[in-house]
Amino acid sequence: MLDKIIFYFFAGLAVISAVLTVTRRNVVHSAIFLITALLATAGIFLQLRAEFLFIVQIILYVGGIMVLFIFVIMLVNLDVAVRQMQFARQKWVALLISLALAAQVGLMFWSTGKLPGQGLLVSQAAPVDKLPPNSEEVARSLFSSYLLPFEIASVLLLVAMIGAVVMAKKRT
Amino acid sequence: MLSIEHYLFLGLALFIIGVIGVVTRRNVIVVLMSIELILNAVNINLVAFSRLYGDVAGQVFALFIIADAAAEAAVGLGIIIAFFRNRETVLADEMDLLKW
Amino acid sequence: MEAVIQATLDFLKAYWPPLLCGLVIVAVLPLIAGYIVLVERKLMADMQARLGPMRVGPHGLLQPIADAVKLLIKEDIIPQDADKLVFWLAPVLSVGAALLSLAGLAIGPAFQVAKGINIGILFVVGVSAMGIYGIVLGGWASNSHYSLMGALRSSAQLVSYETAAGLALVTGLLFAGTLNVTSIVEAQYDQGIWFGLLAPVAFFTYLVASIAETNRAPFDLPEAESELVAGYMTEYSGFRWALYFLGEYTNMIVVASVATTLFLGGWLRPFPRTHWLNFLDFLPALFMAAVGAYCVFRAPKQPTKVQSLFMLAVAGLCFVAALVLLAPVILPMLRPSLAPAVKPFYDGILGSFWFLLKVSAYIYFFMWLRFTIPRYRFDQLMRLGWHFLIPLSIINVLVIGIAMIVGSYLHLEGGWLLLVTIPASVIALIVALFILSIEQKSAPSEQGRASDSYAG
Amino acid sequence: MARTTIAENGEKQHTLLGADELILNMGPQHPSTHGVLRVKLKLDGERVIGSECMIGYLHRGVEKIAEHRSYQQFAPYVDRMDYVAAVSNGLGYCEAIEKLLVVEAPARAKVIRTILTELQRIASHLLWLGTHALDIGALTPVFYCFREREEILKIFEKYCGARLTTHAFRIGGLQYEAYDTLEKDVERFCKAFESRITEYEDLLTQNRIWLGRTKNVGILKPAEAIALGATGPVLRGSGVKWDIRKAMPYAAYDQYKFEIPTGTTGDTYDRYLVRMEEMRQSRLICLQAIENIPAGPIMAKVGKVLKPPPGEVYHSIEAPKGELGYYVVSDGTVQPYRVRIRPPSFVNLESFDKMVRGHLVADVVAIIGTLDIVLGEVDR
Repeated sequence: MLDKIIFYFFAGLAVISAVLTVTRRNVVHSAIFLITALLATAGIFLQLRAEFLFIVQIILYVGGIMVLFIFVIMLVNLDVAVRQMQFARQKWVALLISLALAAQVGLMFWSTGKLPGQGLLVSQAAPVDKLPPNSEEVARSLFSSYLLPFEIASVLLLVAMIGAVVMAKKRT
Repeated sequence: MLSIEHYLFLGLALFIIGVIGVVTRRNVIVVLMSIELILNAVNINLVAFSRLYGDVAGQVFALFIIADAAAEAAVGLGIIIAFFRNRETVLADEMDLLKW
Repeated sequence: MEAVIQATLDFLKAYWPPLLCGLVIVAVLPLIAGYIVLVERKLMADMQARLGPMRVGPHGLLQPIADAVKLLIKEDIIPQDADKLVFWLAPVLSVGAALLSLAGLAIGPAFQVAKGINIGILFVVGVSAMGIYGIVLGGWASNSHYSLMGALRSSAQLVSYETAAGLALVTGLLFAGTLNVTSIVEAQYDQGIWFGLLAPVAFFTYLVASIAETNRAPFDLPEAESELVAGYMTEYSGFRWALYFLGEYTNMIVVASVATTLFLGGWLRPFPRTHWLNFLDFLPALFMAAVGAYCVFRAPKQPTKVQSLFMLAVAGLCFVAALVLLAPVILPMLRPSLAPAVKPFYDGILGSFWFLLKVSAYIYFFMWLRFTIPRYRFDQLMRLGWHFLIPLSIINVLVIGIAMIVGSYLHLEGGWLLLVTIPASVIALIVALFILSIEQKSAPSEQGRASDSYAG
Repeated sequence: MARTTIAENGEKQHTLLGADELILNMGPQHPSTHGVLRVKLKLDGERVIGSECMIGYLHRGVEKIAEHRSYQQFAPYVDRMDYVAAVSNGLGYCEAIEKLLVVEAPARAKVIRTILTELQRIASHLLWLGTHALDIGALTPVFYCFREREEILKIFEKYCGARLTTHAFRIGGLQYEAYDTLEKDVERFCKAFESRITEYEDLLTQNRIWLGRTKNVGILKPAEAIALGATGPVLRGSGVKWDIRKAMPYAAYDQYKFEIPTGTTGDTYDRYLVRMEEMRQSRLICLQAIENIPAGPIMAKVGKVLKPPPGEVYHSIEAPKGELGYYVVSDGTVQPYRVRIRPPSFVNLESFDKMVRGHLVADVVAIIGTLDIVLGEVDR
């Protein structure tokens, strides 16, 4: 029961603030609601006992990426932007895409168990305590099975860093 | 843990909201933020499956996605700043030239 | 509905001690922060050949309460063009993040709100880093140029110095091999030496970076009063301002506690495993007794009778504290059979004494620096961070890692590890200074350098 | 910050500010503009690309007041210009009127004037040092400086009863005889001051942060300094050896030996060193002066009502902040026809824009501090 309360609380928070992120006119408000959504997701991670991911979400997403966003929003002028038209006239496209997505996932749920080899493959869930909330487990996996992706990710970050510096640098 | 469908529906909701944001908003910064939402929705699914199967791989992939999001945000915001310096706008539909 | 109530009750039943702890912390912390401010003012006055607050209570001892009352009853001003929601939210975020991060800290082996939290120190660092939103959003919402510049400065500064601080923490964690706060301290007990001694460069880096992270002088640029009036707090007054203030001092406590836990041996006394130093256990009691004796000595010299009585009361409290501190040391000596029963008290009481002593020393160092040296300029601050501290901490992580591998080959343990880590630290320092000197040589000119100070 | 507005017809209009430009209004109520100076800074990020000093918030029309007061009545008004160096202001005014009257103060009066003026110079420089250090972020020197300044103010109080706006001198000499222990007080102060000044230098001179904040900040080349009319430590910091005490000696300065310190690069640090050395030299002058205070009258023969012959005179002295000049025109009546004052702070402030361009906001504060302006004097 407690699990359920926590899940619905965080899920509701995430969805509501996600909606507000997309609909607010003021970009800073959008960013604040996005931060709330990310924090709520972190809560979901914690509820899923992914402690390490929870703190990575907070440190990296909330403490790093979103600070960058807010920093840029402040550098870029706002009081003009608020008065401008905020939404492109693509309502129908958006509706279409989202309906298509929803239909796709709905089909997946619907077909589960009805057609062999289709839908959600729910194999036997692992026992509750199989995955202890353990950052060491993640680290071990990261540095053994996923060493190559890890290295690639670090190269990607390096490239992104250099790219960002080059992009944002003033041409003097 | 709750049944996996709970998490999948949450992920779907966030994903769709993110897509709507990407498609409808004019402000590039908000578009980037919507992309973050989409990535986040994917993370929820990954972590939920990781918990379901008791396999840490899902969490590892979520980590990679976060790293990816960081890279994307850095480059994207760099472009926005460079663009803003030249054109003084952050609206997507005014970015209609390949070169200026 | 019934189920919800049941769940809530279960939750409360399972988690009442941490909840209570949290409540106590939230209730007591403003008072503690107020008294830290008083101590700071007194110390500053002492170093500046004056007296400091003397009017409210004996030696100004009630000054924090008077200040708090003043701030609470002040008019609440919101600038006209401010973003109301964000303006309201920002100080709450600032103080909330600071308070929340306290939950992960362990003052003694028994005193930790979020007990056994697996990500321990990362939780503290990560959550306290969220305090930056309070500063940035507050600066933005005030709709004032000074506030905005303060906010921009602080976000650039925090992001830069967090890197150095994080790498310094990584160096410390290499020795500990765990993120759990309690285990980190236990690892130091097993090694018999503080990690701060094993990795002095990392400790130094963290020290400098933590000053910058808490916006203290000489890195207090976000609120540099002679340049930006009050930086991000310019438009804040009264209670909201007090919240910022509380957040700032709580952050000081947090960084001091992290440094104490990771580098200064947490709640362990100096040289915890050297038995001939066991007499150090008497030190807390002696210290409190000495303070009490001093108060008794000063009491007759007070100008009014009330003040003398007050001093005597303080002395009495000190003596009681001394007795409490003495009991867990003396009892096992008198009756060895009592030793196991007394052990938790011993750890708890003496442990928290040492922990708080170390935290106070750390904070005292912050204050001392503030009174002594001028303020950095923004570009100099960035250069110090990016050209010296970050390379230094990266190299330090590398060489300390190598040193540990070498140490494990040579089967070095405890204090003997110093044989490999000290040369490693020296190497790191030399290399970093070398990089810095190259940097300075290639720097075109003072003025050209400073141009893109936010870009750091 | 760019400011782009959308006009009615949908076209975008760029206002004067380009991208990244920002106007920052510093003052008139700002912790470090030393009073009511208002500086309008044009910023690019944190870099200053233009500045404009707006003065006049403390304007009291001192020069106009002079035309409606008798010569003696006006003397207290000059104390209110540079209110941290009132004695120097008074000295300049008294000597100017004496020149106009063609009288000379007695030798004893001149020596006592010199002692008090040099003490005032130390006091003024101490105030400058304290506030300058405070602007740059050092909290402690200001209290040490005020401790010593207090000693000087006590000497003033004992001498004439006032501490700040002293009105210590009269036209023609002195109103008050030196009190009994004046020499002893000054000697005691000077003896103690030697070690105190070392204390300040210990805190600042070799401090890396202080060096970083002051070196190469606000450079004023000698030619520029002369062209802008800068005087006093600002000029000497640029390496120009010009001191009216040596060039056109007044009071009793021709009797004493002292050095004129000069800087080399003309940056804030040089001006700091110059002022520190000036305090030492002032101390030496005081010590020399108290050794031999000639006996005799303290007041020259001037009438109760001063009626200078028609004519005009310009007299300037080396005030702590630079050349303080009085141009007095007499039409033969009891009131001056015109008094024009050349305040050093006002003229030194001219070089502000030149010094501040290309620096950061934090340097603006350091540069205002190093100019050592007093707004009472700038605005008069």
